Amino acid sequence: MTVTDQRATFDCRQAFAEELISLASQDERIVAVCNDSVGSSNLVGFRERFPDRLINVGIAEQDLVGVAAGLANAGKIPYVCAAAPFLTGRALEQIKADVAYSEAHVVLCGQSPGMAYGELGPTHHSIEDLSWLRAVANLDVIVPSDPVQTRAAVRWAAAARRPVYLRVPRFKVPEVTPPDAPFAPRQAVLLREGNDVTVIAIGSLTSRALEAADRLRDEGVSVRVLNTPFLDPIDEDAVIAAARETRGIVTAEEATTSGGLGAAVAATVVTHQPCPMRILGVPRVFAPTGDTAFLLDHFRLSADGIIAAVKDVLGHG
Amino acid sequence: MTVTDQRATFDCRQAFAEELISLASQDERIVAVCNDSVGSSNLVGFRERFPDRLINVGIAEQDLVGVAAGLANAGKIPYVCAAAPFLTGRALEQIKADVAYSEAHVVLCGQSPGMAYGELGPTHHSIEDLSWLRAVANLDVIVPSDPVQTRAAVRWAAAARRPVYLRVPRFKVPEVTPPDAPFAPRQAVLLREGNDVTVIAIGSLTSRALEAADRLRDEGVSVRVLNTPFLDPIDEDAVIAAARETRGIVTAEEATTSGGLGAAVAATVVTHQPCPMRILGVPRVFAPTGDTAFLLDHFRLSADGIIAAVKDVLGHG
Amino acid sequence: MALLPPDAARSAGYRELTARIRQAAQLDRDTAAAQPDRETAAAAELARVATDVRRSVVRMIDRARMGHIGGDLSVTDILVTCFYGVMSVDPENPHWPGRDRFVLSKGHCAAALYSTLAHCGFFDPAELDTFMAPLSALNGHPNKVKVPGVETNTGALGHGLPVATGCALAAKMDSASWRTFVVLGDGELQEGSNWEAAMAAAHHGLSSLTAVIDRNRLQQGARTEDTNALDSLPDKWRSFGWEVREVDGHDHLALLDALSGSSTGRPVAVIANTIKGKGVSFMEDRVEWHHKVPTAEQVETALAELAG
Amino acid sequence: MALLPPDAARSAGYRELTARIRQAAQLDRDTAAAQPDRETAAAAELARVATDVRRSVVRMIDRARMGHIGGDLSVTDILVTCFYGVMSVDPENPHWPGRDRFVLSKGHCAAALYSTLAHCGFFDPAELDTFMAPLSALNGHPNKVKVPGVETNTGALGHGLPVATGCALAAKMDSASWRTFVVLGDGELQEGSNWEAAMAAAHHGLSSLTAVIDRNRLQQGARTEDTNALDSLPDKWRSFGWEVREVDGHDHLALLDALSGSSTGRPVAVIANTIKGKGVSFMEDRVEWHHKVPTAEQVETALAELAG
Ligand SMILES: Cc1ncc(C[n+]2csc(CCOP(=O)(O)OP(=O)(O)O)c2C)c(N)n1
Ligand SMILES: Cc1ncc(C[n+]2csc(CCOP(=O)(O)OP(=O)(O)O)c2C)c(N)n1
Ligand SMILES: [Mg+2]
Ligand SMILES: [Mg+2]
Repeated sequence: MTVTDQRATFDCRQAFAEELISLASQDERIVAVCNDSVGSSNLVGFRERFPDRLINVGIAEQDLVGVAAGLANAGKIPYVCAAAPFLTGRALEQIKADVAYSEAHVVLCGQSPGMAYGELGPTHHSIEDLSWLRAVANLDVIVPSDPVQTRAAVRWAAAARRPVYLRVPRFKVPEVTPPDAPFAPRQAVLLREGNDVTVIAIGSLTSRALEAADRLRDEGVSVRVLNTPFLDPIDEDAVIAAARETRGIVTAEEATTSGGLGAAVAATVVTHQPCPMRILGVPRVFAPTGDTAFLLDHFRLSADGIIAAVKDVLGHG
Repeated sequence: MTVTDQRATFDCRQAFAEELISLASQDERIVAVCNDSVGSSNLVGFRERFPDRLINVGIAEQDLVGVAAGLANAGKIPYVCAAAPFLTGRALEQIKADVAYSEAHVVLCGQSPGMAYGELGPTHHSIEDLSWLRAVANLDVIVPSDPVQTRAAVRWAAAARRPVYLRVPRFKVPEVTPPDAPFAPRQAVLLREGNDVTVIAIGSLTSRALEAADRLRDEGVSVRVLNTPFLDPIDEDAVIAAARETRGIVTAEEATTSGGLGAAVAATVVTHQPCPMRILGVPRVFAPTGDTAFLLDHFRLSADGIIAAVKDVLGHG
Repeated sequence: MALLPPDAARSAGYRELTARIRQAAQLDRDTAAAQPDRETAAAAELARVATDVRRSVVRMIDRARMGHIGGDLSVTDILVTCFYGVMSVDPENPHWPGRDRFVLSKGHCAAALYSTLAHCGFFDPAELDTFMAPLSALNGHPNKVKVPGVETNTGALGHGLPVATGCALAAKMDSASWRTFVVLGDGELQEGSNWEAAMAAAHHGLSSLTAVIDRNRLQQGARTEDTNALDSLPDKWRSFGWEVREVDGHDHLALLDALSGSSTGRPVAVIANTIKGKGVSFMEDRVEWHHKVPTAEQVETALAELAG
Repeated sequence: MALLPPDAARSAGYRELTARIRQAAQLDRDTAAAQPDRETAAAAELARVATDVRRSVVRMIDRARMGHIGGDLSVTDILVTCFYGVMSVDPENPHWPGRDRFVLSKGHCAAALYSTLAHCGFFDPAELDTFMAPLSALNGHPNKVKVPGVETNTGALGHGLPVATGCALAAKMDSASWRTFVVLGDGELQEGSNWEAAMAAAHHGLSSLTAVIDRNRLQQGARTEDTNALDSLPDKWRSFGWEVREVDGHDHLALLDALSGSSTGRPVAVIANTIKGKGVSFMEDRVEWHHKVPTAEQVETALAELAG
């Protein structure tokens, strides 16, 4: 049994919904916009409190994002709540043109991202979203790791006055964020000190990275664990310091590796401080059938996988 | 005046159309599918030769890609010809589900990619396409640099029996491909020998990389120039050899840097052979108004920009 | 993970049964009058298959503890009528080029599709036990790469009609006689991709294309008319250039008629009025059964109701 | 690269002229009868502005050697009637929250929009000379970040109606009286995103939303009816729950009437029958003038034709 199994874990949609309701009760500009996703985005409570501020456009993602941009034009602060694969895959050009390029203050909330919809298969997996959205200019990308970061992200986005994409985790995760952790663009969270190797992890992989670090400490390997709730803009200084001060970096994310965390860190490293890396994520294949936990293990996105990568980067593969 | 200015340059849509017509005359399964883009995809000649094999679905990109998948299901080999920003941005989920995940033999031809539609602005720029499509599993991504590679790509894709994305350059480029160059997945093209620094370039940047290398040779810097018409799957061996045998790598592409050539090379390098790099491409901003040549220079995607990056990576910045 | 192999014994049974149903259901072409007795016989056979499929759906969802039971039960009669009463397919040769194409655009109802395909002999029904289990070919949404009889991967709504339009276009280009069938959810029609394809299919005169709308008036979270109203649906399809037929989507004979070829040279939209959760009293027309999972007791009740 | 500043002198003239036009055009509410003389005066003023705008378009495209002249000339009367005859906007205060919203969904006709906005005083007409020049605020497609009077960035077709729907929804939520206008190309209606928004706008009863369709029957490469037929367009909009008005899109008085508020509580679709290239004889209704650039001689002829 792993360490994380023993701790309480959370579906972050609850923290998301609570924080949104709390914000909405203070700021009447806040509205929720969804695509027949009231239940799956956990918006039932929001609807009860603010029936007139929940807009359901039906199963129509292009309209969903366009409508949100229009609401923003008229002074609302829309939180678009839709399953991440459809929000990002189906409305990408609307995200680019109506939101990012138009500088609309729209908060795009990708619900159930990564492989949270495990058995529902690749059409329902949102593993490409980080690569897709990091390519869009003028859009911040936030990947919370637990309820604390989810709340902070919801709050931060309301005041951001700019386009934001926010992954809202559904796959249950334990609390990982220390009480005094920063939550801001370009600010990594240091979760473990260490000087042999640095593991940088986001989302569901953060707790797994911590478990890996704890187990490796018992083996005498000192692992620094960093977490970057802001994937974009990322904390380049923390990455460069890790490259300089430890012997290698392992990144871990529940996403394709082509353009997400691993790619962001690799680009920073080769530009400023080359060092060995291992990039963990979903390889370029469509996942087989299985639940989220099964798929994460299948792709070695586990403490074991991270431990193997750390040893590999140290050359004791 | 730069070296490239003195050579004949080509709009590759012509080579594309000629090759497609030649293939279609040999294989009646080949059809073209477009979205009110007969002229902009240079398909007038195709329509004259094969009026019944040119399908225009109107201005409807989701339908465009879905229809192509259906045609492939029934044994056709569809070449989808549409402006790259709309093909990739508007139909991304169709590309993922109907083509890549369904393993449909559809050739997605992104016309006028990069900033070819310069003055028409960011809605018409397709600089995100490489990041967007590299994130999709089971899809080859080809970025030809000149008419020779464009023809080879069109031919290769017909026999590929798998999903392919192919950028069809409109911005005029000179011939760069040597007569005996390979054209296959995982095969880089060596354009210049060199051992100080390696420049890896694709598309419109390839000729600019050659010009930079030639000018640097005069300054005593020996630059290896590689070109990878297959961005995915890329030639990892050539990248690793470059990282080992030269003192650094500069990548250059007419695309956002978050998940394209630079990201692919950086990931390979940090995993196998860390070395200093400079990643040239379009930064994460929406381009200002200007024609293609202006914008390329604006973003330092020029021989001058490459020369500066090479010197920078060598530490004589 | 490999492609499932066909079930030869079952597919022989399928050939025999479909032949019987079609013969029974056939109109007397000379008199253009129906033959009531034989029709009744066809309806009875189709009803038997539909009951088998519904029972299979309940068992699959019970075992997997996941699924979309309401839509499975509403679409079953449509699926069964298509495969047993109308279409030309060969379960032993699922890629036969001359086959009719069937696309389940509302891919979340994979359990009903898999049950139908297994019943026809596209693969061994024993495989249904693996629904959504690790490494199973039977994913929560249909994957053509793994499952014979599936023509394109669906699950994201709004993909089926464009792909079916492409199939029908190919048939027309080749002057082939095979037809294309696509089944859409009603809530799914809120996706604009459908209207793109509807317009293009009409423009190209794709009379071999039939779209069946599973008009159960419910979507995931509420009634369609309370979410984003679809009425008047026949007018929408007609204004997009389609021939429209409205039918009771649980009446096999009415479906058989409605699924006959186009009489106008235009593509045909069959608006099949259905009941979500059809056949299980406590699920019928109740939004929560979109994807609720029945308790052991509810499963027993459901199977009992579906027995007779 | 900075946001363009308003042109105070012009915007004063705009206020004066729009007041005159509206007064002249006003129906006698008591008798509900039109006042022919005053209407003619309004029409004459609008025609004058439209001519100015058309001439400006020709000059801009001549200078830039790029553009979409056919659609610019077909949409001009719609733009001018909206800005001068119908909408409440303040060129000196383009973000005034109570303004009417105007979205040019067919963003490729930016030259006509920029010319109209400059004419109103949203910015100095001298700026029009920079159309598509390096670092100009006046990109080939409208950028709201740079150009006052632009509400959302368009250029990719099929974006305007969803955004306009969002604007109108916000107005309704706030019980505000401002209206939202969106102008669509007819070929553009092949994009499914429009039908998603059309359905939702009707469902939400957005009576403050008016969509004007520039029905010039041509798209980029051919006639709409030869590419992907749109007829019967009124039926399509009606079946999606809209109030439909059909009008001559070059008749300013008819447009003024058609652009009045909804009489049914439903959103209003104004199908404006237009001629692509309107006003320049050799361009009218010819597909090649979608984005062909006139020669120096053709420019001269065009300006001469547009003088009278
Ligand atoms: C593009 C997309 N958006 C959202 C969903 C989530 N979803 C799955 S089923 C469903 C409701 C479908 O309703 P309907 O089409 O009426 O199907 P049925 O009633 O037959 O189940 C929704 C919204 C999806 N699968 N795809
Ligand atoms: C999504 C998208 N697809 C394709 C294009 C290319 N395009 C620009 S204008 C045009 C034709 C538009 O026709 P229509 O809407 O009738 O406009 P108009 O006739 O008024 O010029 C096309 C296909 C585009 N801008 N956006
Ligand atoms: Mg339904
Ligand atoms: Mg038109």
